[in-house]
Amino acid sequence: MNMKITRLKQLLAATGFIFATGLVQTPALAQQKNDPKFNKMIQESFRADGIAALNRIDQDATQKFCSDPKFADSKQGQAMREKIQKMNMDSIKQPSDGKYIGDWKNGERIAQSGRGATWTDTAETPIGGGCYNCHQIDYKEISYGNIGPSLTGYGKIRGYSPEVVTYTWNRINNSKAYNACSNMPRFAHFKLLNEKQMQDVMALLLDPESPVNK
Amino acid sequence: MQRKLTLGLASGLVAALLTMTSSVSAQKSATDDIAKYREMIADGNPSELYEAAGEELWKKPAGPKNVTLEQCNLGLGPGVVKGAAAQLPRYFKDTNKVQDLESRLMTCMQVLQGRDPEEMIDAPFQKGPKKDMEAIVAYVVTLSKGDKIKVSTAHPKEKEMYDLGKRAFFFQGGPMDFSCASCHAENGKRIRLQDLPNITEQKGAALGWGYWPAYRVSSGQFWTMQQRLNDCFRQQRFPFPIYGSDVTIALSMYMAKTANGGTVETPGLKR
Amino acid sequence: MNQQRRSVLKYSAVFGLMASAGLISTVQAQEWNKAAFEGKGLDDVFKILGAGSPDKSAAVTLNAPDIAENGAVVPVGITTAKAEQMAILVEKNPSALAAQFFIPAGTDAFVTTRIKMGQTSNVYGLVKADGKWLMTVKEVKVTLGGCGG
Amino acid sequence: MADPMRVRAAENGGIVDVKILMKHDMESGQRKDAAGKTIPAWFISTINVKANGKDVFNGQFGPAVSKDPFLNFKYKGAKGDKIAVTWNDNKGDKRTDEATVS
Repeated sequence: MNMKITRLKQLLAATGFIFATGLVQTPALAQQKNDPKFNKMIQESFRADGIAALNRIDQDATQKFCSDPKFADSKQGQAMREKIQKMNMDSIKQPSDGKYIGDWKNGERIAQSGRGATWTDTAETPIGGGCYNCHQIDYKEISYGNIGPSLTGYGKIRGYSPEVVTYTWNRINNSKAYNACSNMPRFAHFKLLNEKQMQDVMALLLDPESPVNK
Repeated sequence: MQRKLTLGLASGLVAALLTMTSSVSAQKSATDDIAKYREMIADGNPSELYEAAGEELWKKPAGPKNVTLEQCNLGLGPGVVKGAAAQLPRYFKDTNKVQDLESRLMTCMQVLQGRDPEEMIDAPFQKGPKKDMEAIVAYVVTLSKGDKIKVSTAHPKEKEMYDLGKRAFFFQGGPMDFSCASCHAENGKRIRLQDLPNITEQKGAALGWGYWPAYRVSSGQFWTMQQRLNDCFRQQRFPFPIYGSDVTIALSMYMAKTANGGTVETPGLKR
Repeated sequence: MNQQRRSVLKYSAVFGLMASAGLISTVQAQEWNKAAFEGKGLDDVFKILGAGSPDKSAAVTLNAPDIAENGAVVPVGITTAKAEQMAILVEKNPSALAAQFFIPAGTDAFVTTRIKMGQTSNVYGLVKADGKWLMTVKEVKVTLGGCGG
Repeated sequence: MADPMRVRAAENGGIVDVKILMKHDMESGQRKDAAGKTIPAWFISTINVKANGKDVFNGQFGPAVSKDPFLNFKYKGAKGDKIAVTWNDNKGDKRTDEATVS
């Protein structure tokens, strides 16, 4: 088992994936100090507009921690990192109807849309998943970003086991449960997507009939 | 179970890496084609239309005092426009502030012409007084085209602004947890097909800072740096950054200083 | 079919006949061709322009990108050896005809402009030379860009 | 009043390369305003270019030509030719600008 894990680490390093930031050794570091001047600047530089209220710049613990990437990625930051991941993990709810897989066609529409939640939107504007902004998904869509990993062939490659399904559900709900400072938004935590929409995005990745798995 | 799950995912990852190679070539040709597209539209930048209008506005008496902007001091002395934008933001003694191009122009409009800066701050982009500001900016930045970006942090206020900007660059907030760094702190990243410059490094900062203000083909509008930053914050799902506010100047200072040595290519032509 | 549409067709037929007979003068070149610009499909516009069903020709080059980063600005040009008229059509736009050009003697058979495309579509370059209409076609992909917001 | 154009014309080997940028919104007629009402089409419909008083180019645009239209063509001419570009839009607005071939 141990040997396997060592090999896995080598493989991940070789393919350029920096997986566990805790492996990187850094000199002694402390979290950046509260700076009244900075706080004042942030407070005075913004105004509320439409649905974009001023409380959007009030940081929660995760945001505060991740705004100091040097510390967040350091050995010294590890304990805090784990605490934040646990906090986010604990906030995840499994689907109320026990259903994980919805309609992949609708999931594709959600994945395509990067709209919603800006001051030019209203509370009624449907919020998109914005998935293609960062991920390759259906290989037929050539306009995709690469901030996140490719998800082409997601289910076909990983299989459709309950473990994969639960992991995927959790990751869409709250990516910070696995990586405290993941670039991926916390879709359930901030109610960006509702349960049904997340089931539909799940289907895009994990329905064997989805073009992602063809 | 936790361990089994990790291993399952890991083998999935390996398989994903193997299948990725085939799609990489398709992606490469798509980005090559986009480069060709950009080349095709490079000739004939509609920014020129704004620049011409801006030059007229610069030389036209306006405001309650009915005076032109020709004596405006953009940092190189009253009336010197050529090369001035390449050295902004900078500290100005008369206002005792670090100012970017637009906040400095507001000072000139207030002092020379007697115009109320609040009217400019409150106006929507592309309309009313902002429309004039945008044309004037197009004129001023064109006169630094080809110059080297040369921003100083020698004055303590400049250094302070730079530090504040750097911190603001990594400041996460909003319902999507985004900061500037979410998209602009790594090399080789894209949103959809758009390359994202890594602004934490000189090369990337020069690619970003050096090409804005720009004519934006998607909106058919000339965008100043203030509008560019405003739209970044909009897409970050932040509240509305006040025009000319310190956070916008601090971020500009961080970008410009990081970009030092790069070339001013403004006005650019952007997607 | 209502009265108005019928008269448009009648007018178009006459206009087309005149066009094919080479009777278009500068005066007509400066009279905006409403019927052609309001024609919906490709065939409609071909008919109104008097082009019938033009032959595909390698002599006509359409300079357009394979992928447009933004549908709001798609650079499109036509180059050929000889032309009296040229036109740019986009199959999937609400109205196919984007622009039409009249080339007097002494002016090169070359033009470049920029057009809007609502979606990925075939783009047609149409050329009338020595009274005969020729065409070329190329697909231009329009991609979704930015954060989509 | 309509904003001025940018006209560039340069001669090389007896051929004059003319590049024109026009300032115009080219409203497509397909867009809706905030209230959901269709914004009516408003676009340059005809463009005429003369060199020393003689037609060298005529064009017609539909609303599918991009905002701030760009046009490039070439004619047989010489340095010093006087170029006059005139556009008309579908609301009756018009604009003429001139340039000298360099």
